[in-house]
Amino acid sequence: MSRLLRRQGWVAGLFALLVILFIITKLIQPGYGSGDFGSLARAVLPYAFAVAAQTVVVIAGGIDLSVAAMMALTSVTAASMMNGASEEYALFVVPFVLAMGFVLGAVNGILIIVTRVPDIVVTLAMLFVLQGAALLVLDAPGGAVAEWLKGLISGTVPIPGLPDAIDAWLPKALLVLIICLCIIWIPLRRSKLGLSIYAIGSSELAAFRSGVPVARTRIIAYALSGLFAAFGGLALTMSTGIGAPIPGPYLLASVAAVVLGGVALGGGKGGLLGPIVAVFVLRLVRTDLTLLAIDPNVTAIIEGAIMVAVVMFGAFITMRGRQ
Amino acid sequence: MTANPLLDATGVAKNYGAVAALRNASLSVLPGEVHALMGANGAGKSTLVKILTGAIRADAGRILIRGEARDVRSPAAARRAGLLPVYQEPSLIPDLDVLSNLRLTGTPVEPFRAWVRELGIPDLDIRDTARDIPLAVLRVLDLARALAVEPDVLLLDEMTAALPANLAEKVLEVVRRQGDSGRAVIFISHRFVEISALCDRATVLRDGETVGVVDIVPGVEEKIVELMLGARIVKTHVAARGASRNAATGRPRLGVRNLRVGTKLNDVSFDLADGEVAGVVALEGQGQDELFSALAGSIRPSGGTIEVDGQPVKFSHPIDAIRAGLAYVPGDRAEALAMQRSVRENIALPFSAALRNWGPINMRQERARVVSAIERLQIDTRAQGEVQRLSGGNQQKVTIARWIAADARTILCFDPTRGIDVGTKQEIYKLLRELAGHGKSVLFYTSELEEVQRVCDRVIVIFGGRVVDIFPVEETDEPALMRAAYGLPRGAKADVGILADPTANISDSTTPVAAP
Amino acid sequence: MADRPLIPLIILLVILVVILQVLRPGIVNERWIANTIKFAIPLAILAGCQTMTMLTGGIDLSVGTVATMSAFIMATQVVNQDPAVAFLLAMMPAVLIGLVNGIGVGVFRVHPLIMTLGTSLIGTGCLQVYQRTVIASGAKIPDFLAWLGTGVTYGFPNALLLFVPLAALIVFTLSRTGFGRLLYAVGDSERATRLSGVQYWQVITALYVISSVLAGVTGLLYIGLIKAPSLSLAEPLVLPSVAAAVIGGTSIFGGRGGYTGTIIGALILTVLTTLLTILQMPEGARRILFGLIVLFVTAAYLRIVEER
Amino acid sequence: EGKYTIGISNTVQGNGWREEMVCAMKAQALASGEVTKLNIAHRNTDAAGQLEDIRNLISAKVNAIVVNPADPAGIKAGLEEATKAGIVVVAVDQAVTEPSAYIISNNQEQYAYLGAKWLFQQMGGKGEVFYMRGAAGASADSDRDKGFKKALAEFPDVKVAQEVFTGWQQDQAKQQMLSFLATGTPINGIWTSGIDNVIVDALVESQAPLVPIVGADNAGFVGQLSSVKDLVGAAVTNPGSIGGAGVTLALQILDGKKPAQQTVLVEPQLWENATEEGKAKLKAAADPSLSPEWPVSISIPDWTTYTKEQIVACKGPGE
Ligand SMILES: Nc1ncnc2c1ncn2[C@@H]1O[C@H](COP(=O)(O)OP(=O)(O)OP(=O)(O)O)[C@@H](O)[C@H]1O
Ligand SMILES: Nc1ncnc2c1ncn2[C@@H]1O[C@H](COP(=O)(O)OP(=O)(O)OP(=O)(O)O)[C@@H](O)[C@H]1O
Ligand SMILES: O[C@@H]1[C@@H](O)[C@H](O)OC[C@H]1O
Ligand SMILES: [Mg+2]
Ligand SMILES: [Mg+2]
Repeated sequence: MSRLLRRQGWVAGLFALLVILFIITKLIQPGYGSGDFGSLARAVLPYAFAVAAQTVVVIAGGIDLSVAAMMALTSVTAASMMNGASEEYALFVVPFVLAMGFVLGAVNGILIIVTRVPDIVVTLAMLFVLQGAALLVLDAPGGAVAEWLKGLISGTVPIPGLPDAIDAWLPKALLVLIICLCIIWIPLRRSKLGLSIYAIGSSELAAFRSGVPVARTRIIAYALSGLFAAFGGLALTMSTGIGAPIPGPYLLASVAAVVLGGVALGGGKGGLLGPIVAVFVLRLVRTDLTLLAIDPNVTAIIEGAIMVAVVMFGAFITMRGRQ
Repeated sequence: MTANPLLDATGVAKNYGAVAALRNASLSVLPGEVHALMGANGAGKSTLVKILTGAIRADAGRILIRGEARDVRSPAAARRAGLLPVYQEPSLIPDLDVLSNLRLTGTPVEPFRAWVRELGIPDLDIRDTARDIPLAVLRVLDLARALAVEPDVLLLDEMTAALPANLAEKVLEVVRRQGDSGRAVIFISHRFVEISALCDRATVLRDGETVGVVDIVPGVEEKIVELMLGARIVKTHVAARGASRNAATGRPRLGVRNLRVGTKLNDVSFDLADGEVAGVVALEGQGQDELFSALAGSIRPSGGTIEVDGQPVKFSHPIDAIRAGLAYVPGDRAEALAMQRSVRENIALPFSAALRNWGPINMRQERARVVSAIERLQIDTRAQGEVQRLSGGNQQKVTIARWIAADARTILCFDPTRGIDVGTKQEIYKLLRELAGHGKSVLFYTSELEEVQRVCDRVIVIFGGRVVDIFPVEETDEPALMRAAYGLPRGAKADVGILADPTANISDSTTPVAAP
Repeated sequence: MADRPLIPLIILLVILVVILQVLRPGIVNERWIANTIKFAIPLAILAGCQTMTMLTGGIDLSVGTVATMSAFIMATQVVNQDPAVAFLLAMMPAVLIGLVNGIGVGVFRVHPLIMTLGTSLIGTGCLQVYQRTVIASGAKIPDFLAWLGTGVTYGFPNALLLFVPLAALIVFTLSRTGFGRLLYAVGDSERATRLSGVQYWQVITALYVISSVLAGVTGLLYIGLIKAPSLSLAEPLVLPSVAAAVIGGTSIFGGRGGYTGTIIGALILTVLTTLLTILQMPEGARRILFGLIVLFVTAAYLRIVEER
Repeated sequence: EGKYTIGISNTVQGNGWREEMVCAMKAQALASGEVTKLNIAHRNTDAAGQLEDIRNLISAKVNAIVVNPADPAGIKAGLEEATKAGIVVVAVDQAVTEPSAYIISNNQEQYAYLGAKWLFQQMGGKGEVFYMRGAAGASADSDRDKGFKKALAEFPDVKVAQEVFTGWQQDQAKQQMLSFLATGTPINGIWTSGIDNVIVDALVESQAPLVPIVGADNAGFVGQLSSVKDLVGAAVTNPGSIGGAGVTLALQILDGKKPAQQTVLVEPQLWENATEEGKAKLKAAADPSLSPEWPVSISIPDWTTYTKEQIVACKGPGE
């Protein structure tokens, strides 16, 4: 128990912070209800996938600067493929776009291995390439999305046996998020591959000596990052109904949430839960500031300051750890 | 033991750039045998283990496993071939718990647990994260993990070095039984007690080459020492010390009192006088790295004091040490040099360090100082545009020239002749003596014992993080230094029996030795 | 040594100009040259920031925000303030952001890329909030800045009056001052400099402040050129500034490079942009090309360094 | 003694037109006396960001939301949720596709058609035009594109030399103009989506030939049309004060006075400097006291009630 607390202490603290924020929200806006929580869940969705994408590579000891660009590219690809197409066609588009994210992510990893250029430079270069590709797919926001996909993240699902009062607090967007992340993350976490990802992030040398295929594992970590980013791109298209070629603020947000979520930028440590809770925290801060009618640019300052402070704090901790 | 060898390696070579870690190593291990692999620090033992277990690739050589040529390309392949190593450094993934580490390597959990108990750790929680486990226990876990898969050949690289006596004993027991059950163990250790208690035969490496295979019989230790040291054993003093020996007069230039650094350095005290070269003698990892780093201001001591000219000083950055006149020349030249910069910039680097010197450089003055240092050390400047194009020896000279140019009063030289040719070595010896002649003081660690006699006035022997002896250089010869370095009392001359004496402080349980 | 790639770079520049002249005969005239130089100058100064930070193995992505802030603050403050006061106010955020960057990178050891992205996020937020407060007072471009930014005298852009001394100063700093030496040495091997007594945080903090101040000056020059204060004025110059430094032969890993190459790099990019516009290359393709160039050049330099 | 809270969402910041729009909203809210508080989400963002802003405004339980949409399709779901939550939704300046929302805007298709047609006539019905659009994805931009294309179809000999999105940002537009000039491509006219005075500056500063140019009724451009030598051009009206009208419309609906149609269009006018009559109009409209990026039409008859001082002061209720 004590070990669980020690290990999950950071996440527990974040949860507590989230609860406090919810209480504050309720105080500012006594009418804050299940519908508003649904809005929060939908706002969280693309950020959560972005941060999942970042988390995998950071755990593997890397960083991915192309997350937001990957989301933009997958988003415009999905939106332009579905434009004017039938509802059923989307059944093909979704796996196609996910596979595309996976493959392009793997390209990131392969380039890092083959060129031996540091990950930060490779993914920066890929940021431009993916952005450019997104602009070639759609030079302006547009496209369309199948209705059933939109429906997938709006409203709630009636869960038999659950009273409506509880059910109302389970927005579909949240369920989609949980299902998509769990389907990939839980088996991964339990598999040898998952262990290998932690292992190369923790100590590449020890991992190699333990028989971990380091290069292959690194490529797969980037591929998974691409896959999560593709989920994020799809989530964007599902919530807006269009694809936008200019990347949103997801790169910085993902780094901020990763660090805030207790994943060390050095690799090997942390999980997915912390960063996801961190995303909820950051989004709820924005909601609260809007409820208080504070200039949204102040929110940008606060988000930036949280990020810089947390990254500095994280760097400070790593520095102390190294000494 | 006429069986075919389980493992047979011949002609193994490995180069790291200019450094030849292995030149021509061979090793043949029979079933049921515990085979010692011996050699001085840097002889290539670990490198050979890494090659045999696929952790690095050899440049040349042939490896037969059960008589078949095998190309072991990765640790996983070695494992499949039945070769399991316990490397000199712990190999568990620091951020994973023990159980996950087992899963990662496909190690069966129950046998592992059994071995851990057997090895004297009854209460291991396999949910503990490796990072939180003490080093000694980690070493045991590494071993248990290897044993759990019942390897044909177990390779143990300084397995017992970090263990307290009780755990070491268990390990020796277990290893012995491995041999008895028909498997083979390759056992690396600097402790002769362990070798004679445990091993059947020993292969001795010197400078990357196999120089002998001996059966372990009483009295063989002297022979092994001989093999390990080679021709050097008979060297006598050559040092031409003309300088004044005023170590006893006046305040010492540098005083070290009860210095402690973490667990690596315990209670070290000594003095260094102006005009003196003091040699530090120690096996690898006895705390000398920490001592030099602390004196250089690179790490902060956890206790004790450092005095310069009688004044206590506290260093929080190398600049503090430099201001106090202590200049550090690290053993690894890559650590000291900006490889892509010119010889001149590297030598002049300390000039610009202080804020007030950030402005325009007086090029003429700088040039004069740099040129004079270059001439003094006779640095070959044909490729001076980038230090990385210099030969190793010349690079080493640049690291020293910097402090000659800066006119440092005390130079802390850590193994400055590593990988350097004989001629250059002579120049460096001469230079150090000259410095002493000009009243400078030098603290000099070398991994080549012979140099101590050539250069030093006094010898400071460190073992297990403590100063075990200090004596004038005249009172010693190389075998005596060797013994001293191994923590054996002086005076116990060539009495081989003592090498096997289990009561000697070699296995003192408080001694954390030979960490990587 | 830093200028080794200079000759091939100049050749590349000349080739690009020749292609341009072939595609659009007569385009290369005195006016075109003056305009091209005028545009290359702000880019070249920002690329100077990247050159210096990259020499230490860093990067400064906040230069765009800093330049924009100083430009915007200048244009809005000069309406009610003495130009000298407005100038000081305009340079304040530059110093501040540089200081925060320097401390984050030098003391806390945050990766420069993340650090400078973070501060630029905060800076942009602050600027937007500030913009809200000065909406009523309007903006004005001081005549002097307009003269400097857009003016041409005897065929030479007036901006050269600022740029030539500035560039000379940067080149001199890099090659003939203790600080310049330290930038190279720190980027080459931080450990080595530490052992020589260099305090990393001092060098890095000074560096990022200098970089930020240069960015602030660029902002003032650029507002004189564009004459339209906006919230994202210099943002489009940031990534090209990195590219200009990389193309000019400065290694993103530190320790290698120089400013003269960067200047040619900036000219090359300016001419290349013109060329791509003439070729009607779509924006998307341009970005792809840009990314590939950065990756290719970095990988190539890595090979060259390894070969030694 | 107001009774309503109104939420505002806008996604282009730092553009003079949009700033005037927000000031008009504030001034009108104040002048109406019916508004206790404005909750203004005014920042640079995209459809996804605007969606988040709108949903947060819904959570803030505002009575009405006045929105200048980043992308009609992109925020449809949010507007629908607002209506479902009983919030009055008014889109200003640009159309939205959500049927429950009310729209009050300039007739954007007509705006572009008027200007483009005049421009092509000035060009003598032939030649190359530099087409400087607004923000990609915005409906005002796509509506204007329709109007532009309609005019283009009437002049088969007019060709588009190059098409760029300015994002409705002054500095971007100027940079695009300058880099286009650097290519030496000959052009005969320039159509801008309301980012105009900086384009004239760019031509003058680069000593490039002044070709006919169409912009909006922004104070700076209107002034240039009367003062810059040899400049031929036209300003098409596009009042930023439409924001104030949007607030008025929202208040009317809240007070139970729904308009007959969902969409209210303001018809644009064209003021050119090629004829004496046009010059007189320009002179009458000019207002050098305004910021050059602010449209001179700072009020809309029947829709706004604030004074010039009020809109220039840019203060809303409670400020
Ligand atoms: N990665 C490396 N790069 C450069 N040189 C190396 C490397 N690894 C080992 N060496 C060099 O190769 C030589 C042999 O090293 P090795 O570690 O095999 O010695 P050892 O016999 O195990 O010594 P010890 O008893 O100190 O453990 C040494 O000179 C060492 O400095
Ligand atoms: N890439 C290079 N460019 C220019 N000169 C070089 C280059 N590499 C080596 N040299 C010069 O050639 C000479 C021989 O260098 P080399 O490294 O072969 O010496 P070495 O025999 O290995 O000496 P050491 O034992 O000191 O390492 C040196 O003077 C060196 O400065
Ligand atoms: O004309 C433009 C307006 O209609 C648009 O929506 O915002 C910016 C303006 O310049
Ligand atoms: Mg070893
Ligand atoms: Mg050599």
